Amino acid sequence: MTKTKEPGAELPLQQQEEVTIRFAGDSGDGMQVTGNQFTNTSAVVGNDLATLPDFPAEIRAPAGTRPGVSGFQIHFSSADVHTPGDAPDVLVAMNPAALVVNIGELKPGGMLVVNTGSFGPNDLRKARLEKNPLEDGSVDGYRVIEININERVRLALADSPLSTKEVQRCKNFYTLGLMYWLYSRPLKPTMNWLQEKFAKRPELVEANQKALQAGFNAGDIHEMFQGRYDVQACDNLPAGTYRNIMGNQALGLGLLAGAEQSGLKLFLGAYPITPASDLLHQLALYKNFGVITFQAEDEIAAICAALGASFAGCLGLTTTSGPGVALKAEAMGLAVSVELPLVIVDVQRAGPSTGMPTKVEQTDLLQSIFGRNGEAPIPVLAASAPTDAFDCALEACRIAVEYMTPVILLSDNYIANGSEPWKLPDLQKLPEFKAKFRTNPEGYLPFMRDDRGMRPWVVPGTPGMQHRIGGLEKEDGTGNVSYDAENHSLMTHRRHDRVQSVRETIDTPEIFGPDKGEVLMLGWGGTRGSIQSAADRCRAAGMSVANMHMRHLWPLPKGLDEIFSSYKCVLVCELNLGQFFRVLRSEFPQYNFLSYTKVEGKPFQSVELTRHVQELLEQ
Amino acid sequence: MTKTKEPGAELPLQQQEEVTIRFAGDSGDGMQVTGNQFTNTSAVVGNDLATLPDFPAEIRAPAGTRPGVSGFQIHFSSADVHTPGDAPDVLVAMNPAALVVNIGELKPGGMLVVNTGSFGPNDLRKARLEKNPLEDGSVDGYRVIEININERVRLALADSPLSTKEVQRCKNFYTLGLMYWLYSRPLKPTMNWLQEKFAKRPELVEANQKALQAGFNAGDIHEMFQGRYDVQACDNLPAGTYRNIMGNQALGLGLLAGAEQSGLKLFLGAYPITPASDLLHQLALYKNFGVITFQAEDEIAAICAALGASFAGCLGLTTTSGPGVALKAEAMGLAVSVELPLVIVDVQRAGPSTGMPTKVEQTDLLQSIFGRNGEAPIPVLAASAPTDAFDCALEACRIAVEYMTPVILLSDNYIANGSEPWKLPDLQKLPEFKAKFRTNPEGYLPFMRDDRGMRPWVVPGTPGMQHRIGGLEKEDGTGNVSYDAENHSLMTHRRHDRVQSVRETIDTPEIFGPDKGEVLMLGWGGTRGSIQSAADRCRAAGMSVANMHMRHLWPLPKGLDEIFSSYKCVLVCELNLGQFFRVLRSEFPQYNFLSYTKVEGKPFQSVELTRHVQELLEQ
Amino acid sequence: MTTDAKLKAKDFKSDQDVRWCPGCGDYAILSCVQGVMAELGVSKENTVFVSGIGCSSRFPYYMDTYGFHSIHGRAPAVATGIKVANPDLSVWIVTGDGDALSIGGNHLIHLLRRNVNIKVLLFNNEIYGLTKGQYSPTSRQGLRTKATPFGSIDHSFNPISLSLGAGASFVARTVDTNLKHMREILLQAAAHKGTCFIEIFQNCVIFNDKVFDEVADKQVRNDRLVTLAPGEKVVYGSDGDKGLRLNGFDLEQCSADEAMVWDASTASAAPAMLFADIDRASDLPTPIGIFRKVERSVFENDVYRQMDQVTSNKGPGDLKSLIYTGDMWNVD
Amino acid sequence: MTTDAKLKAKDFKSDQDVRWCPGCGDYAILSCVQGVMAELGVSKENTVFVSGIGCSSRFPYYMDTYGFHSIHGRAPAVATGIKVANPDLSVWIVTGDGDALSIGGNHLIHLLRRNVNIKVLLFNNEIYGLTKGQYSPTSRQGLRTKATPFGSIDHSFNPISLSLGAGASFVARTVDTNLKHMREILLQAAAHKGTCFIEIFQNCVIFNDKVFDEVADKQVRNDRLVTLAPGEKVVYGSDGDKGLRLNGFDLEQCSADEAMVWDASTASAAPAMLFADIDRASDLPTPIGIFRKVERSVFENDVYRQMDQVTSNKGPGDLKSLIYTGDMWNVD
Ligand SMILES: Cc1ncc(C[n+]2csc(CCOP(=O)(O)OP(=O)(O)O)c2C)c(N)n1
Ligand SMILES: Cc1ncc(C[n+]2csc(CCOP(=O)(O)OP(=O)(O)O)c2C)c(N)n1
Ligand code: SF4
Ligand code: SF4
Ligand SMILES: [Mg+2]
Ligand SMILES: [Mg+2]
Repeated sequence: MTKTKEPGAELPLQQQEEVTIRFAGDSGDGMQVTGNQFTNTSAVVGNDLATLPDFPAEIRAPAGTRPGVSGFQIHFSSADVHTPGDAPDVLVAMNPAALVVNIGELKPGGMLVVNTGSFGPNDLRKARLEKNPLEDGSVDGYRVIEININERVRLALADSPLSTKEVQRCKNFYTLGLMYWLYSRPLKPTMNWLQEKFAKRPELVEANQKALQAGFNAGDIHEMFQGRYDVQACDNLPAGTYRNIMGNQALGLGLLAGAEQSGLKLFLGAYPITPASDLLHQLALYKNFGVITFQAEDEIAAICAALGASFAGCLGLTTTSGPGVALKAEAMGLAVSVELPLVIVDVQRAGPSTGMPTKVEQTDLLQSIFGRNGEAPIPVLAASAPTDAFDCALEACRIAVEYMTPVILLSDNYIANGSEPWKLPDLQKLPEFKAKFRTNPEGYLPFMRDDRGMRPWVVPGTPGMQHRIGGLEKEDGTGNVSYDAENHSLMTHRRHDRVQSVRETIDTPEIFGPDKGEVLMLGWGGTRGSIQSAADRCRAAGMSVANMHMRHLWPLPKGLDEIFSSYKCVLVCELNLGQFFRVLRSEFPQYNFLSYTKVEGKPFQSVELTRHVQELLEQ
Repeated sequence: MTKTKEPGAELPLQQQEEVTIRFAGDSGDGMQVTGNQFTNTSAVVGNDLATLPDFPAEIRAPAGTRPGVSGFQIHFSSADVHTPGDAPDVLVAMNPAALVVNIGELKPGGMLVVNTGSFGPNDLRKARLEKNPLEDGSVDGYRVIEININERVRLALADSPLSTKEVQRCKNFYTLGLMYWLYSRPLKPTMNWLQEKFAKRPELVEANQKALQAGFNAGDIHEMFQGRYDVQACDNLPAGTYRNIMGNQALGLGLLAGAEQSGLKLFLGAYPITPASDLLHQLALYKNFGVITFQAEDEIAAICAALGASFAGCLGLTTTSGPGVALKAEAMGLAVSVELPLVIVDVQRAGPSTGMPTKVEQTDLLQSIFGRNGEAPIPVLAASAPTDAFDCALEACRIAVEYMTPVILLSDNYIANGSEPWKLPDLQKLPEFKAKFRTNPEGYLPFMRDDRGMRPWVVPGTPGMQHRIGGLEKEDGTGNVSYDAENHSLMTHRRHDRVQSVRETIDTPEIFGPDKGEVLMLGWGGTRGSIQSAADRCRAAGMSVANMHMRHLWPLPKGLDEIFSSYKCVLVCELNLGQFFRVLRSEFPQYNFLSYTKVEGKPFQSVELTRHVQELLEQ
Repeated sequence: MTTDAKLKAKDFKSDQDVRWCPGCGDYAILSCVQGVMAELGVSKENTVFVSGIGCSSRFPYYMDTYGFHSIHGRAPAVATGIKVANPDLSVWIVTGDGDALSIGGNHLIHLLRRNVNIKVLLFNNEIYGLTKGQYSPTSRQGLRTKATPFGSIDHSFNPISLSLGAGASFVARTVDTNLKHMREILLQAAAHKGTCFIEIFQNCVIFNDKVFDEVADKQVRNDRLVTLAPGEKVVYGSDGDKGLRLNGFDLEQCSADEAMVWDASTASAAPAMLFADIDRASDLPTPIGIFRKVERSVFENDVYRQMDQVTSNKGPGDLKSLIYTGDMWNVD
Repeated sequence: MTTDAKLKAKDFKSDQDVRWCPGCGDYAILSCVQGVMAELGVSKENTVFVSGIGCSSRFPYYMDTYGFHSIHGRAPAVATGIKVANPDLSVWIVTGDGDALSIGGNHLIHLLRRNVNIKVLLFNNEIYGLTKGQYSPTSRQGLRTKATPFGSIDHSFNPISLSLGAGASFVARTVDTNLKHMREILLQAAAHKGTCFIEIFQNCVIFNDKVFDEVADKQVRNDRLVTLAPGEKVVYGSDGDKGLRLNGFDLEQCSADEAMVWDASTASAAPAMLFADIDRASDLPTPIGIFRKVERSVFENDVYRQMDQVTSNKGPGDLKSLIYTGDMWNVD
């Protein structure tokens, strides 16, 4: 179906290093599919990239309204990409609501592609607009490309057997075709995908493929575009096999890998909650890996079942978001007390309370470290990007199993739903941490300690080693209930020390930029990309700025003292009111920490960080 | 019944400034009653005092065993008393188990009164003793008074109509009589108490009164005691009317007073848990005050019902201990989000998990400040002594109502069950903080703000002001659900600032001792007495030591900067692994905080604190 | 509660945009409830809608009454606090099958046990709508959802049986496709003193479309639904010619004449249980209507009765005499 | 499960001191359970006792099996994790009326709904023992406790009705004063495939002494208790001369000859409900024995069946092919 002569081939082909496009339309317009296809094709042509979907709030709002707007942003580049891009270079707006909700973020002078077919009076009314923004000056200063996509799709599919409504559903592929033309991408991958996706409905394959091609061909309208662009393959990426992956998916795979590396059966106890539910959905598919997924009646039952499964010899796992973590606090304390492995994944969302379930925030850190009764220490780590979620999940499993402890792994919905190219790991080289069940009754006591301070893991079914565990204080060694004063102190310190000893097997974080200087930008979790970009820019602008990103948030890794002492100030950037800043200040009162925060349910933009650092240095 | 010539009146009467007695026996021996009577009588004669019961673990252990031992310590004095005393001067041991469990803490050279009637082979076996501790050297170094109380009671009540078993139940009053003689206390108050207590069973009144008198008379055995003691009335106490009160009781009265001062109906939603259950029991008695107590199905329902009641215009209250606080975390976030008054009382116990329910610890502080998802700030304060619990409860109610916020009040089971003389408050002078319900619909918006940043409280039933509240993020002003970025930031900061603004109406804590110097001992909660005593001792020994005790733990009061800068170091003493120390360090990194901690399920002894300060100063 | 008796259904509409999916069964229920409120002549300010979290739980936002959109599963507890604090309020709970029966199951059964005078509307769509389609405790065994890609293996709750087991004093069921019946049930519930539990079959067009169609679709419902109306014969069928009657401990079809007369107030809940146990897959029609309606003392009434009693025994509380009591002494 | 078939009751005693109050009904249950374990010939290492918090929940410490004394109310969840993780284990829950029906009510009903093969022993003493005597959800209305100094106003749960409403496949009741009967019930429960719910009337000598005496005391129990035994007539009385039979939807006393034959496996749980609803205060005898026993698919069996099915369809999982999939590209 591909023509031999590319339409518009005579137009100048401009090289660009990097481009950020945002597709925006109604929830029913298929923007997520469009974005994902563009992503995929860009990955296949070898760009580095990062993506960020922006879903509407949970319930489907009426079509055409502002709350119903769905967006997908992709940043692709021939160089390293750290974030899905701050402000888009191109905004595709399928209707007035999509336009008004997003226009504010389009780069000055950026390109705005609008589907004028959806700018009728009715459409404007649904978007609560009194005037047509295309006519009232709202889009001044942008390169506006108006195109009646509704109409063009209708014409392109005039002889299709599909109903009018179904025909209009092909709009997104028309739009995608247009963008493929503009950025010189091949149609093949998407053509194939359509073939597979609608294998059972050939008429849909044909219609969408036609629409895609029609959009591509439409690029040839000289008046519309002044030129085409090309973004070359990225040659910075380390050698390897790649695929594009979303954070939640990578996290799920990492948990599965963690189970394999520990030799344990994975038992997930979960209760659905945005944005963590996808982990349950994904792991539920892995039945042939022996993974058990148990959708419990609530978050408390979920963690308790997982802990029961750990007692019985599984790798217990529970996945949730902030409100669920709050509910699990009591049971986490039990896990601390009985010293069993357990992985708790918190895909953070904006709070407090129900908050904004689809928005990003890093506000569960202090809850994770401190939110339990009694002294109940738990190691806490955070993934920093979609692909890092794989490594962190594996690391969380390692710590849980090697240290007989619950572990909290923080993600957030920016990581969860974002995607980036993943250099697929060499499975031979994954860390090994086979769990050891003790079966020798000789000299066994349930709370005896090995030289690292760990108690032996004996699973029910092991002959001659019956024992009882529970949440009351236990006598050192025997594990019998004990109210003895010195024993309680001993056990409290043992629990504390065991968690602190995780420091022995974690790395000091890497420093990017000068190893001493004015400012060290420090972050954790999903802000890595923005901070990295900002720091790169600062350095490019000649500022004395280094940056580092922390995976292990509790206990803190070794070597920080030396690092912190090398900079005039440490700027802790986080999406909360300064939670890690607080932790660092209390651990290292001698250094000059500064806090930069944002609580808007959105990620940092690297420009705002850059600006802040600049101002800091100018003071 | 009282003889005209006091037995032993010819023995030398020694004046003592202060004495600490510990009564210890089996749970069935009535040691709590004995202790309470001694306390009462001492209060009536005008001593200052402090008491500490030491209950066995929750389930009744078999009679005579070590876990079945019940103790009651009273420290009474003619001078100020800050604690129930470190080591007792006198130990009364009703059986071998009581002896072995407690002897270690008796002061060297202290007096040991033992009931030899319960030192038979069977008794020794129950206490898991192979030898009789009275004979194997265990009691060397103490002044041992052996007396067969079983036998003496039997003889004294030979003509009683009571059964042998019932007769033996009078042992504790015999013992009490003995101690009354030794410390020259009047029998009258206890005689009266017996009269009232057993009004319906005159034979019990008679038997117990006889036993009491017999014990008193028995003091007259010269060989047994070398003299009698007297502890004069304390003339340091400020003028006023006093009664002795336990911490939980004072706290309950404070809550009731808080409801009265706010003009609100008190609604307690509670689920029983040691050591907070007594608050439910107590408030359940106040039905004629319009107090509603609702025993919910669990802690979550308890707080949710209380919050619902607040919405409907009550003062919502929930009382619990650490594991319950963990369960309530999610609902606390909701309370933060909807901005309604709510008082959450946490009578702390030792953790983690179920821990040691009857033992003391201060390990819920960080959970209280930080243990919720999202940025969910809540003011936190802590009572420092049984009588202070009254004032703190009132203060918690004030903050809740004046700032439209949940408030956490920390107590602990040392405060809860301890007692001390209470200078009864002048009810005219209690702070007033009448709640104001808005009823004017004019210009009303559910999340509009007054000049202090508070939203109006409009209760259902108010005409024309219907509105909806909930845990999703709300638009400033209207309170409509909003996912807007800037609005979320605004609201997050508003919530934070509102809680911080509590600082405007709280006092800078008082400093005892020099207003600058080497060491500032700093504590919070139930450790006040021990720290005060220790600081007094240090000062008496010429050390440059001041002390201060903090009631408001979040937000922190103003003026601390000036204070902290006046000492070389601030020694934060707490019964955890350094929780408040962590908070202070992160708030004031510029000062030199040191941490002194203990996690033995027991209060500090002032000697250990003194010793630590001394060592610190010697370094 | 009749201060503004002339209110219309639309007066109960709040100014908020209703944000359910087009075609969602929730719309019908909302408008029925608004109509019933007007019909009952209740005042807006004395009415409170309380909910947990879920699509259905957005309901309070759409009512121009007082409302509390609380947290997942906890509406019964919040509502209990409200009602006990102020018994003059008319308190309604709107909840979903996940909210009420999964995370909130315990609060629900305790509410039913206590018999607080609160009306519970459970929108049962046999799915978690808001979180985009996981199975719920009422989903049919075998249902394929995102969380159960190979079919769910859980047995489901029967909300009617469960509430009977919890001792509920009023138990009913209605469907979003029959607003006339729904209105009837809501009116009866409003009149009942005590907790009313009303299961509403509600269609989720997105994640569990047509799940009740086999019995509730307008085409078949006359033959596949049977209405339990206290004091009336248990008859059904397009021509009203069929009935149900007891045979030992079994139910069997019979002619309308032979049909049993429904008694929702028997001492034991067993008869209601027998009807509750008729599964949608059974040949017998699925019962809607009033399964149970018995008089029991109402929780908040007892709270205040006891309070009055104690007060009349002890006299109104006086803080001063509570504080100034026991062994006191003076220091001058 | 018969590896060490010659174990005696005492082999199931752990080395821990039993710490209940002298005279507590828990002792009798403990020794009965130990006897039954021996009789069943189960191995100690394949048996797990799980509990929440309460006096009764200390039980696992006293059994020389594996044990998990978890947190208040959560034993059903913990036990479900254990059983699903390893179905070869014989898993028993010991819980109290507060633990199981107050804070843990939801987990209990979901366990019963799912039909995990776990045996639940609910020690019902109608009081919170461990926390020193507050009323529980099974306490009789009017009970004066520390938390209800003027009498409780809550209606109580009937644990049997509640579990029937939750769809339990095995529901029974026994008493701590009749160890012969308890043994019988425990043996039957052990043989049943699915969740077994067993309510045990248990006397708390300290906080609720003799509360079951009106029916369970040895003096009266022959006339005040009636045993439901599947397939047998419902007869009672010291001379076994009295019986119960159905009259419409009511139960009535009759002669032993006329007594109905008990069927615990009817399609509907209504008959069991009818018996469950006999209150202790009623003239009719209080039923003990097996209220319900039906076959339903067992949760963990289905878990593994589905796992096997998927595995045989898709082949055993291979991490590498899961990771190396979709649109991949190479960078050299
Ligand atoms: C503590 C907590 N856990 C989980 C969630 C996520 N969540 C929100 S609604 C819901 C289930 C909704 O199902 P249902 O009650 O049936 O309502 P529906 O949407 O079907 O009307 C879940 C799991 C949450 N908001 N809070
Ligand atoms: C989260 C939590 N809430 C409350 C408690 C206090 N608590 C312990 S056991 C118990 C009730 C015990 O009653 P029941 O289950 O009937 O057991 P019994 O002691 O009567 O055998 C309560 C309220 C607790 N340990 N944990
Ligand atoms: S998801 Fe289902 S229940 Fe929720 S609004 Fe849409 S149709 Fe209704
Ligand atoms: S308090 Fe009651 S239930 Fe608990 S051990 Fe004592 S008698 Fe048994
Ligand atoms: Mg639902
Ligand atoms: Mg009980």
